[in-house]
Amino acid sequence: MKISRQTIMLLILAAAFFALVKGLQFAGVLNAYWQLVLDQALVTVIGALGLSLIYGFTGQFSLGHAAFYGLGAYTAGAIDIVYGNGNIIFFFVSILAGAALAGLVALLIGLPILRLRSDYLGIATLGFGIIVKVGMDNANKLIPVLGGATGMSGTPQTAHFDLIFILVLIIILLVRNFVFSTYGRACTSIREDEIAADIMGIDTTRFKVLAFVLGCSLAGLAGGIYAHRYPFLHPASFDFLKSFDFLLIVVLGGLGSMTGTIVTAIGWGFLMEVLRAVLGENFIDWRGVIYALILIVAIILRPQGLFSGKELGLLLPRPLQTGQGKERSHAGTGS
Amino acid sequence: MILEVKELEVYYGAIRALQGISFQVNEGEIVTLIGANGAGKSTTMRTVSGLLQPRKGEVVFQGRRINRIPAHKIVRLGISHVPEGRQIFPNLTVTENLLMGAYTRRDRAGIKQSLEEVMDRFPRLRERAKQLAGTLSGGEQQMVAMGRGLMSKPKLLILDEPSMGLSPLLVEEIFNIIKTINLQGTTILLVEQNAFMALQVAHQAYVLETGRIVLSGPAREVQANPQIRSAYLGEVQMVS
Amino acid sequence: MPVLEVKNLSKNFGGLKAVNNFQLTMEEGEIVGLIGPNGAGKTTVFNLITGIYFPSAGTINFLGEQINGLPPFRICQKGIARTFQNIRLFKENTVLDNVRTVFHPRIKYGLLDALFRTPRFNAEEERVNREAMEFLAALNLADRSAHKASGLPYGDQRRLEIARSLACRPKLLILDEPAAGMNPNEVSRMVDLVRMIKEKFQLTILLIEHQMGMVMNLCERLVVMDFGQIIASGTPDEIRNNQMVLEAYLGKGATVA
Amino acid sequence: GQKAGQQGASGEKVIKIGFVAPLTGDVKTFGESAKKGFNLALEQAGNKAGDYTIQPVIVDDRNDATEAVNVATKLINENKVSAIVGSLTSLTTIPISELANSNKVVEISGTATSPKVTVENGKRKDYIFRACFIDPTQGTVGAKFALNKLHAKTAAILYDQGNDYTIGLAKNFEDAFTKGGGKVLFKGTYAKTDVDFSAVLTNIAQMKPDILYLPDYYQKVSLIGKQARDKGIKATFMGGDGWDSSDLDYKTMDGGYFTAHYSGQDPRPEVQKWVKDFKAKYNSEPDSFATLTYDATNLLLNAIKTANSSDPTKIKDALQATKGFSAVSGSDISFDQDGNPIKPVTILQVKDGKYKFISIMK
Amino acid sequence: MEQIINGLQLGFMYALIALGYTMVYGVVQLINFAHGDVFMVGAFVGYFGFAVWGLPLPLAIVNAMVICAILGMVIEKIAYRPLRYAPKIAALISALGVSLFLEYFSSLKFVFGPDYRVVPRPIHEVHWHILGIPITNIQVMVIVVVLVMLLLLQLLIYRTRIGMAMRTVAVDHNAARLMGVNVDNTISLTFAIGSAFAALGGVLYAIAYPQIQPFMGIMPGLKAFTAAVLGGIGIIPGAVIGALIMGQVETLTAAFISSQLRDAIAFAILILVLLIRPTGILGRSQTEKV
Ligand SMILES: Nc1ncnc2c1ncn2[C@@H]1O[C@H](COP(=O)(O)OP(=O)(O)OP(=O)(O)O)[C@@H](O)[C@H]1O
Ligand SMILES: Nc1ncnc2c1ncn2[C@@H]1O[C@H](COP(=O)(O)OP(=O)(O)OP(=O)(O)O)[C@@H](O)[C@H]1O
Ligand SMILES: CC(C)C[C@H](N)C(=O)O
Ligand SMILES: [Mg+2]
Ligand SMILES: [Mg+2]
Repeated sequence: MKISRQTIMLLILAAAFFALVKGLQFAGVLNAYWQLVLDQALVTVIGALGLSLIYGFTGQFSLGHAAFYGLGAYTAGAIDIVYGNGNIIFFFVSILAGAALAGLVALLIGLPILRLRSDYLGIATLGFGIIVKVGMDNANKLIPVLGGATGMSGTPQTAHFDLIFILVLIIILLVRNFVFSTYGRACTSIREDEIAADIMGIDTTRFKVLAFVLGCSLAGLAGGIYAHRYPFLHPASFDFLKSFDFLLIVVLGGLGSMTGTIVTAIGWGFLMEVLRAVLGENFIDWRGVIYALILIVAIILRPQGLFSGKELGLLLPRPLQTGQGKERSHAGTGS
Repeated sequence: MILEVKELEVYYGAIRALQGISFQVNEGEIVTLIGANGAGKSTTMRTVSGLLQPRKGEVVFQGRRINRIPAHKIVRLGISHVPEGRQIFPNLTVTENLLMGAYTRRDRAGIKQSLEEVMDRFPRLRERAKQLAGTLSGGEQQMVAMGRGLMSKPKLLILDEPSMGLSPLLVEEIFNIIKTINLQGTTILLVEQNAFMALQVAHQAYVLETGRIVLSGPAREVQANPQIRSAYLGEVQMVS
Repeated sequence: MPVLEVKNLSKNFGGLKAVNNFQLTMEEGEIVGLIGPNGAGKTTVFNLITGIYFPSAGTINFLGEQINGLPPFRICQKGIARTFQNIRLFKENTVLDNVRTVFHPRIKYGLLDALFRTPRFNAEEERVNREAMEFLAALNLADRSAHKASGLPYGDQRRLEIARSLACRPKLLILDEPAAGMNPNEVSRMVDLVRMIKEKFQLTILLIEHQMGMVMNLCERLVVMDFGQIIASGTPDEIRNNQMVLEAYLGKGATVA
Repeated sequence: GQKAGQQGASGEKVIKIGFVAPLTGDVKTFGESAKKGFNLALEQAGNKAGDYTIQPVIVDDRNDATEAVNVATKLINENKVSAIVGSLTSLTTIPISELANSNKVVEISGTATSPKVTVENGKRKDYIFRACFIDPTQGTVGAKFALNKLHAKTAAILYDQGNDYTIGLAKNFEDAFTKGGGKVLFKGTYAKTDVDFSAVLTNIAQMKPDILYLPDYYQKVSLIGKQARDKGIKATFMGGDGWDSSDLDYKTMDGGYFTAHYSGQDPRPEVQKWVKDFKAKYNSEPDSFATLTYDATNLLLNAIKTANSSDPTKIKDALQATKGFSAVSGSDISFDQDGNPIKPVTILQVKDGKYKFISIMK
Repeated sequence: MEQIINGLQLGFMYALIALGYTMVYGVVQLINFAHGDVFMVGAFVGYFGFAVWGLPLPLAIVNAMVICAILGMVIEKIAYRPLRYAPKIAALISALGVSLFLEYFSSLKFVFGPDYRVVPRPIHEVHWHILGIPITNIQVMVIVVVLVMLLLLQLLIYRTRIGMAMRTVAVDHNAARLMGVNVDNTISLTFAIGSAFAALGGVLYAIAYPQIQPFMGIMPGLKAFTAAVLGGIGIIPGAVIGALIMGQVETLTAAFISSQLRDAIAFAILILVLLIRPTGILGRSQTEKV
């Protein structure tokens, strides 16, 4: 199997980033607190890439992403508490189980509701998120370990930067490979014009569901990792406001751009904590206000998002041999 | 002279769609702009009616410079623009669409009378008076757009490809209407792909190529120009 | 066996009979023109054939198989492709991707091949790229392959729609007013183009068009609709002289064509 | 907290204490009250405990579990505090306690009442303490009071399904009430964001219970109480320490009883001084969030003084060994083996726009 | 029976907010997430009016409506207008930002402050029994206001010039301009009216559920929006129908099943309705003409 130049460059960039983080750790600049912030941001990257598949690439407006994030977190956390207890194998088993469950639920809910269009789909998924939240609040009545409204504590804290980083890298590569394949093209064609895609032979239902299931699985996976990095899971962490966070990231990054999603997820993850540091104790009330203003200003300055449909060269597929010189076309948008 | 366009330059972002266009429309005339796809015909029309702002040049209507006036006010001055691509209101009924055309008018009785006239002109619209315009066929929608344009009783009527997608019978009818309206005193600025028909009804003609006027003159002369014949009138017309 | 066989097709919208008892049989290699006044129901017939609407009554057989009731993408996969009266490209995607997208049903790699970029994936993608470029080249769009579809001039967009539908590898191609908004000169080039692709890709073609220059030149047979019903059919010459068609559709100007 | 207790610039000994509370978001009011209690305690101690000068680090958790973990990590790893006061709600205090305990940093919360704060799966988190009694205590005492003093036979309970504080109180009240021979006719829930309770209240009205137990914070119970009276419910209202605020709707809740940590009318000098000082500084009555956080801070300062060290392990031991500490919310405080203070429960009644002291119960 | 009345009261409350929501959506196709927060501002200004400044109730209401109308126009101008020709989602994100801004800004001390405030009843509550049904004057007031609002909105949109203008702006700004419609003013006015209605809703809500705080708009806003979608978003009577259904479902669930499940069941019903009618109860089917 040939590995494309892009992939190699991407791996080199990743290695450089990894080395940088390690260096900062070693130098003591990156203490456990900022490390936690970084880890959380990386976890968010995975979940946000999931929504990027669903909304950014396939055009299916979902306001319920956090529900799947939560499903993954609870599933992974519970499995590891009950069976695993901090074993690295159970880390993987449980996060995959979390992803799988989120995917399965996405399949069951997606089949009926993905027939809805735009805002109606948004509100239906929002509603689904609220239903899941109510379920989480009451989950302890069926499965006591889930803790219900009082939250679930004691999940093994197996995840750490190295592990999370490798997982993120793998996910980025897989998502890129998906997007730049016939599957990705089918998905973007649905985003652009569902009727035309249908008439041009694309089984739109199948691809909408596929993107939804994959995207929600990624949310579930991210949730599973979160459960292994934060010792306490509470339904309030997975409510509709969290879904909005994912949406913000994907939109501010630019729809149909993985690069944008990744960069924004990390930036957004740091924003709140940087604001905390900058404002200090006395102006902390202004944090919410400034956060809101940054959001408004950012979207007004860049309504198409940071990278709208563009990718860093490294995230593009191998250039085509079309005989037309440099061909950089890809599933996102044209140059 | 009712309309004068001077040295108009219009951009879409960095793209210069019009590269300095000048032309005049005399009161009572039909003036046609012809040109290939993307030549800039619609851009010119949109600039005249105020939807686009020129970067350079000016638009003078009845002696008044109007290219800084917003579109909705230009309507009141007596310019009615029937846009390309039937921008009818799909969620309004046919009648409501037509009444929208008289939005700037206040004379209830007059509006009612105009409505009747339009319905008479397009009997199909009377049949469909209560149907939502969005479910009409392409040609029916074009009739709504034309009818709507007439409802404001404009001094200058701008028609952007009124015959597009219409059956031959209707094309003929549309051109008859154009002639009639003109005879009743309305000045008309007409953009057409169907150069053949357009040149037949027009008094003056301008030929646009990539944002520039390359030829102008009385319609008859333009029609007779051999280059125009081969470039715009095509050989197809001659086949049978 | 006829390529297309439409029997007693009807479609009602509320009280409106948009298509009423429509019949059509097409043999392989034919070009048939569907004409008629605005609102006659022509596009609706296309929408019924391609599965966008369910017929209120009647059957549609394609290559001997009943296709009405199938979802649009299945109908396309069986071999019917179309263009749209109002252009519907995948606007934000590149010209090349517009074409590559429709290769999907015939692509021979699976999800796992794609995710892990197996040799099979690479080989198949190379084939898709090559063939897609051939379609673009055939329609004179090759040098635009990396542009956004929405950035193309109108005429190019029309041709891209055709390229895209050809990439579906249809037996039957349905064109809804391909020459709308074109000047006579451009129309005549469109006539040549349709002839060319018909030969090159061995198509059967059903065409709606108001530009008589195009229809009369291209079609061997015409079907004329009015009020949802067929009012006449025959060769271009027969139609040109049919009194009913003259009154309902062509008008006196018909002499021009 | 390894390197905690550095020498200050001028050579004096410094100890860092973190304070976590919801200073933004929808329960920001609670956090602000608590912060006043914390600051007043430090001020009165002259910012000193034993030989140590106190350096407070105040952070906000927005009442969000994820944020709580972030700020706790920050306090422990970046600010390197020896001890943390806070947070307020169990929702954020539980995750903080997990981190504090595993990093061997002392934590004492004034108000987090869930048992899970100090004990997880039967295992005591050694470094974690609190200044309030836990939900079981309060609920049980409330039920006993209803049965024995009010001679109630039947009760209805209405609580917030999403708040473990109200869940805990409701459950323990129910258990004790039933065990003592009373009958719980109805147990219903609502969500934090609900404002219309007419459906359940209509049902309750038909049952005519003696007691309506409303174990939520003052804002919510005021709203429910109002609608309950509108529906013609005559039952006596009862609740917990969440009622203790000058912002309670006294008129609506008139006649209701609640379990509290102390009474502002208690003539004990600690109480009177506290109320006076608080009024002098902030020009308002202290509520229970302020009071308990004040007590928690003082308990911690006392332990630091006793240990005379900034080593969290020594502070923890000193805290656990606290004896006879006189706080506002109890005169003779020590900790049980779960880190909970041993102190009596006060019963107050809302009467004529004031809280009336009724009794003290064990 | 009494539960049905309870449900009606809640339903009319939702309708109060849903009407403004749906009207704005109908014209600009924007899910104006800030609507619930304008509603909150309305409640506060109304409260200040009659409880602090001592204005008579009608004046306090008018005052709140005027201030919120201005607020609505300002929000539109600053946060939405620059995004008018950007993708729809951009304005939605901006709306989220505005919503957060109003919430956090309002809870600053020098604005409304974070406290929960008890709202004194500006009017005496009177209990009536009409045909054996217990009802209060406040409930009657809410019902009357909703019905009047509904009627006014319907008249405005279908019977007036400005209504016609709104309906054309809803589809195509350029085409509307060519008819002589001032698009900017029309949209401003739409926001002004929508926000004034939100303020009216806010004041009545604060009277009916007498407690206000800066985050009070989130849930009612969400529920009202859901109600609007249920009825068919953008369709005025749909908002009322949707709201009444939501009110009934929530109340009946709370009364007879479990109040724990009330939101879950309300949203489950929303999803079911959408599956049967993908554009809501009164929504026109969206079959696009190809
Ligand atoms: N909204 C737009 N954004 C960017 N470019 C545009 C836009 N509208 C038109 N153009 C470009 O401006 C040029 C002139 O376009 P215009 O629509 O005026 O041509 P036209 O002569 O009316 O053609 P047609 O016959 O297709 O209507 C074209 O190159 C076109 O691609
Ligand atoms: N979805 C629909 N709902 C209601 N009526 C419809 C719908 N689609 C089409 N119609 C009606 O059916 C009739 C036929 O429309 P159709 O689009 O098929 O006409 P056409 O022959 O293609 O006309 P044109 O040449 O103008 O495109 C028209 O009167 C139209 O209003
Ligand atoms: C009263 C509250 C601030 C906290 C409550 N006791 C809890 O543990 O959640
Ligand atoms: Mg044009
Ligand atoms: Mg058609």
